[in-house]
Amino acid sequence: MTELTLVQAVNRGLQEAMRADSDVLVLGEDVGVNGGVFRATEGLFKEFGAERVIDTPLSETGIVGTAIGMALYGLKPIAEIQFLDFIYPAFDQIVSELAKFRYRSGGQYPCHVVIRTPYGGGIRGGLYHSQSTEAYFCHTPGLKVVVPSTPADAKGLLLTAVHDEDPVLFLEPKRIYRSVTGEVPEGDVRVPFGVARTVREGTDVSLYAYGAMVPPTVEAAETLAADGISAEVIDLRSLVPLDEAAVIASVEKTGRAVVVHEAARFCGYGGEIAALLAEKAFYSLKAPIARVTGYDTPFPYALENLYLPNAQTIAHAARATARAT
Amino acid sequence: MTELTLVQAVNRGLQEAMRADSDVLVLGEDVGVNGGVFRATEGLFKEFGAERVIDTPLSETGIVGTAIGMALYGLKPIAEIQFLDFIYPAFDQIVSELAKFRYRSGGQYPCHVVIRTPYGGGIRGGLYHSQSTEAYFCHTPGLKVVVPSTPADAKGLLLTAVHDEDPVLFLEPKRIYRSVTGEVPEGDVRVPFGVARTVREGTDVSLYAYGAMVPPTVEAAETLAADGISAEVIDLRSLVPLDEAAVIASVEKTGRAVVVHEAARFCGYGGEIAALLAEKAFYSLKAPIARVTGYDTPFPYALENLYLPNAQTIAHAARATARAT
Amino acid sequence: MYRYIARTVNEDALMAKSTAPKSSPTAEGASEGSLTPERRVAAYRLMVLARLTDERCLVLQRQGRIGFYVPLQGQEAAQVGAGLALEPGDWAFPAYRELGVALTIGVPLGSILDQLFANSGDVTKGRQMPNHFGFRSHNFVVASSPIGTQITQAVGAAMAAQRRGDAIVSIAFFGDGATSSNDFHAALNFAGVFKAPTIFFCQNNGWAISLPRAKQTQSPTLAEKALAYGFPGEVVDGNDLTAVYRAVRAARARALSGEGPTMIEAQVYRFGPHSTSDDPRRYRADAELEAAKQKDPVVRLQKELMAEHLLDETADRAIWEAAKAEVAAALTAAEKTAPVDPHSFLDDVFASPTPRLVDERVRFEELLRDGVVKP
Amino acid sequence: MYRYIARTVNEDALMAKSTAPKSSPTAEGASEGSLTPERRVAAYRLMVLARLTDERCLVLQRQGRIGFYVPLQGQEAAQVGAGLALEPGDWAFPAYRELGVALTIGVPLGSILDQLFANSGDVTKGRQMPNHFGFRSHNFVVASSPIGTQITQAVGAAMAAQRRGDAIVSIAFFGDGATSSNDFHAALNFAGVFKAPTIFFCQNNGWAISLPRAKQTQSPTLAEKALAYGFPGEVVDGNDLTAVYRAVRAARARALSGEGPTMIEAQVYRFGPHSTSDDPRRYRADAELEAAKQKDPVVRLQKELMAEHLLDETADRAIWEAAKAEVAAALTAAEKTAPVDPHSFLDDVFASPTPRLVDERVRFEELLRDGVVKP
Ligand SMILES: Cc1ncc(C[n+]2csc(CCOP(=O)(O)OP(=O)(O)O)c2C)c(N)n1
Ligand SMILES: Cc1ncc(C[n+]2csc(CCOP(=O)(O)OP(=O)(O)O)c2C)c(N)n1
Ligand SMILES: [Mg+2]
Ligand SMILES: [Mg+2]
Repeated sequence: MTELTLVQAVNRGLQEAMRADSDVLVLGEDVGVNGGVFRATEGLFKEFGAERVIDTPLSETGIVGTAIGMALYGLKPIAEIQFLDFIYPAFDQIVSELAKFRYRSGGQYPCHVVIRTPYGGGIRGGLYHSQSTEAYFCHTPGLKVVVPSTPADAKGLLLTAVHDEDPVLFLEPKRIYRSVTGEVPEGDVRVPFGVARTVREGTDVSLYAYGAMVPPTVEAAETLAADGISAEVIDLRSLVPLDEAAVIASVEKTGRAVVVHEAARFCGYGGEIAALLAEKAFYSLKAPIARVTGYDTPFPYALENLYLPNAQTIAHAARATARAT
Repeated sequence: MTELTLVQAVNRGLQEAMRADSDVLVLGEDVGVNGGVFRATEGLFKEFGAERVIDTPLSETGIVGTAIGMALYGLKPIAEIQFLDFIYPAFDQIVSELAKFRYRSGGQYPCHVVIRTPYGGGIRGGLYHSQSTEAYFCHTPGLKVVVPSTPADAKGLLLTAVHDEDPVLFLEPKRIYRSVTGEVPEGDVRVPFGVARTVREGTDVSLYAYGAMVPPTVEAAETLAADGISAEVIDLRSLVPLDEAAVIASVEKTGRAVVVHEAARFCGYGGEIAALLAEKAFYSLKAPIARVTGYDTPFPYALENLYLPNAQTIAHAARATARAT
Repeated sequence: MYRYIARTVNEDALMAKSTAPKSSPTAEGASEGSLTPERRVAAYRLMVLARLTDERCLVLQRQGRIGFYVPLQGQEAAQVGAGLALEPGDWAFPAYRELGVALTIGVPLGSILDQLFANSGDVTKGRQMPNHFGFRSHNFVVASSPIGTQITQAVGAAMAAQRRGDAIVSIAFFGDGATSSNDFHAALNFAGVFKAPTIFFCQNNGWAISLPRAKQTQSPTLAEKALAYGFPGEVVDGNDLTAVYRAVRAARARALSGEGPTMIEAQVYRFGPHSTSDDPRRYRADAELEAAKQKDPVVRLQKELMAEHLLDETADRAIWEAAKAEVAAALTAAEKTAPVDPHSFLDDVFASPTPRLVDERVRFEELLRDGVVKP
Repeated sequence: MYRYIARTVNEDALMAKSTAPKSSPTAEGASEGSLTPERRVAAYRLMVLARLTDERCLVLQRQGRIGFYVPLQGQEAAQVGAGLALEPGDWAFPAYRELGVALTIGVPLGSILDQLFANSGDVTKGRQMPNHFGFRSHNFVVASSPIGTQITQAVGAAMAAQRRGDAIVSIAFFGDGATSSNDFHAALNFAGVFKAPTIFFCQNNGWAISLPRAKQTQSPTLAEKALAYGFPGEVVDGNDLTAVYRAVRAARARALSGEGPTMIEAQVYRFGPHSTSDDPRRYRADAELEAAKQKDPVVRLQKELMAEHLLDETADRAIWEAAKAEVAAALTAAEKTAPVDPHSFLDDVFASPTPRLVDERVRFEELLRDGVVKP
């Protein structure tokens, strides 16, 4: 066990995976000599060389397209997209190719690429260094999507991603890259996909969150506790595959649900959680399902603190949900 | 009034708009001499010439990127993307640029581009000529998204799109391009955005659909009527802005809801409708909200008839919903 | 430092450093560049087989026996020539028109027809439209519809081979229209930077559906686009089997020697419609087609072989008859093959199904059982 | 038809058809190519102002007074030279580093600082990160972060101007790294095909963050990539104000005459970090920077003007002092300007708010009123 920041845990996960298997390589913009703009690939170039830590030209199409070719050939490429906001030049390769290779080849061509990318707001990054568009990818059959909120999960989910046989989008909450620290096990300790993490148990209302929204959601739960409201906090962390059983079980206990995410609300991931509950936990529900999310606007720069959910807005909605009759 | 097919109505809409305003132009692949692969632009090249009906190179990036530049300059470009499945090379221009220009320029640069594109299955088009990924665009603040299901709406919504001040994604249900005919008013008769169409009134269950799913949903309602179940069918048609009032009002009456779409279920548009109802019509709901959708797989070729919702599967789900206690 | 570049209109400059002789059917000698008489006759057989398969498939589609078809007529020499130049272990990244390449590298005709019929013999399990072939057995990577995407993937595979130390190349097949795609740019740029052992094989058949070559780009040739990425491009007469073969062999040797990629523009002509959904009379002149047909690659090779006494009329007739019989037999077999399993559309989304997919299968089974959906 | 293209290593061939003389500071005459002494001194003033603004902003960022900053030092001559060559009515599509262009075409320094401070004077309403300027008043289209997107848009605007019959050009500003982007390819291809009156102005500052020019692409120059799209590209010394001006004027004349686009590669060097988030010591040698600083474009013009007696030390000192005062005054004003209205982030999504956005505003007002969120 070592105390690490979240971004350090990502770095250790990469190092671990690359040491264990020479087929694992990293490619992307500024990942080599520079160690990544957030330093997630720090030290890897030195240890593994330019053949396995590949600085690419400025083309996300090229990064993901060549990563797919490498994966088809049998390597295990980990592509870094510098910001989720810049993934769109690769969107065609991701949704049309990566997600569909196994299926459309009748299982002949698995295509195991891990795409790592920092996402989310709160770093004064404005429209193009802050977005959370996980719903696009979650709506794309054939992709797995995971989001750690702790250093241990960052490393553990990343190792699972690298060893998975399917394409994985690994979203890193850059806002808490350095602000969250925690114990991280040494070695190849993996966190399975498809299993949510109950951060805090509670009986009155279920709060679902992931990534950088987990800390303020926990903070909100603490505030609520002071008001006598017992909130359960579920860190979804594996968005696809989703731990539906855990999502449903919590509401079966509490009868009330609040879904939290940074992304715009309309057609966001929270809609799926709400729809799932409205279908499969309907008879347990005692109150309207609330969503605390970004607004349905592009991501603003100067006023991002007003745009983003925080402990206060989450607690506010959760209180209303817990008390609704 | 003239009896037209849906694709003819699109064609008339384009012609009408181009005759009325010389700033309106059309660009895309095979739209000129060839009249479009579905013939939606038939005759326009002859009438308006190569300057206003522009055959472009094979680059959706180029099509949408140049259309944005034209719109910024003051023209009213209508870009055709040959199939929605091929829009992804333009995805960066659409989500990063088109959707955000007005906002990020502080209102200085409205960016009014209409993107027309055929979408949906049922034509034996396989993975890449069948998809329904409207949810990606609906989750992108700054874009409007509309889907006609009748010839009159095709022309009327298209004319509204061309005269709107915001970017509009105009999705054409290619499966019913020719199979659905109807009366279409002559001239500049517009159908407003943000207003759902009640296709059939009912009291027992609300069926929400759009595009090519409207005809089987209506057929399902007819089957249900024979069983003594009165189904209301709402054609959402304007996905963004959504007629939330109409969506909610229907469930306030029926207490039961079924959402139908071709797209994969997970994080699909149906999730938003369900979430909206679970939040704002919660106390009216008498049964779990059902979704009848495509499966969470890529779109198959040989077995598309098993993949797609049809009148039977819709009726089946609606019956269960109407009878749930 | 002020300099002005004007190569664009200077065709001579293009050829200044030509490293290969003008093609001539008799120029043989260098073993890399030569095809033995036997292989040329074998190539002719393949071209005839491709031609006859194509003719038959167009009819099958009109009869509604297959759902769609993309013809390759006019491109037989380019495809067979390129296919012959590959070695086992090389990876091909085709588009949808490469039936002739598949045949050449040894994919059985029956497997091809199974894909066109999307039956239970189809190794891609009926998941894709006809012509989107994929045969892992032959390193013939499954084609997709979005134009250009395979080009970048081919570069990635080549980089992987390079890293593994495998002495193979990847070859990306694409059309003239695809040179306008994002992936063309990304792929050639990456290949140049990483010296990937990739061959960019562009079949310029004159058209991207209804858009003629001249309206796709202003560069005089497509091949010279390679220069923008720091490696050579070459124009080759795609109706000339030997010229195509030789160009691909040279590119292959270059790639394996570590010098990097090459782009080859094989100039051909699409005799048929873009696909069975297309009507070329709307946009192209009959005269253009007629002129192109004068250079029919199958006829050309037939004449060459006859002139060289490698073929006579009897042998030729036998080749056509044998091919016809092969197509007929394969067709009968494909039509007899059972349809694809109705449950199979739920497989292969992931290596193993997620709980959500397990649920969906249960739901689907119930619908089947209750007769709500019918296979 | 078998030809082999090998221009790539042939620098001479590149220059074969050079239509312009090698640059020389004294080569004047052709009115299009000449800058009057007065304009050169004015240009120097702008370059000094840009330099001082830049230095000040780097400090402001370190002090936490602005959130982020993208420096332009080393690129002043390229930006001012290009800006001077434009005419009112021309449309500029900048990236994030084009502060110097904005100043040159007349954007007040105060407006620029308001954007950097994202205050209520910012015409983009505090919606974007610093340096993502947009001034409709000056046809300076609002910059975005995704690399390359503005290049295609510039082509569209030029096509629109062409269609309207407006005698203007569009100019796209982008870096060396952006030549690898999808939009570069699409934009140049469309511009070539449609003969769009666009100038592709690439400031090759040697780096795309940490990736040196040599690793971005294998083509010897970036300018020659234009040839792949059928129009000329030109390399120009970006430290030479006159050379840049002349190249842009020539490209502008060519565009207006209907001959189509031109690409210009202005070779400069990025003196500073990529942005205030970057630490170039991690990836680049001090020596390289020092060598580049020997060619400092501001010093170069200063020396030229002095040698030509268009400037003496007193006048020079006055220019620097005046610029310093201007920056200080503008800064004071910007810092005094009120912050952006807290409700404003909900505006301008659409021309008028949808019901959903009206609802969200109501919800937001309630949160504000109840003290749940605090501006
Ligand atoms: C990204 C994308 N855009 C549009 C299409 C529709 N489309 C299919 S084939 C084709 C033309 C391709 O032309 P070319 O590359 O020359 O290949 P050819 O068909 O001539 O072999 C087009 C536009 C597509 N498949 N993918
Ligand atoms: C599509 C995209 N990918 C990645 C980035 C991150 N990024 C910002 S600037 C930059 C380098 C740009 O280099 P260049 O085009 O040479 O411009 P310069 O910064 O040198 O002026 C990168 C990779 C981005 N903004 N957009
Ligand atoms: Mg073609
Ligand atoms: Mg640069």
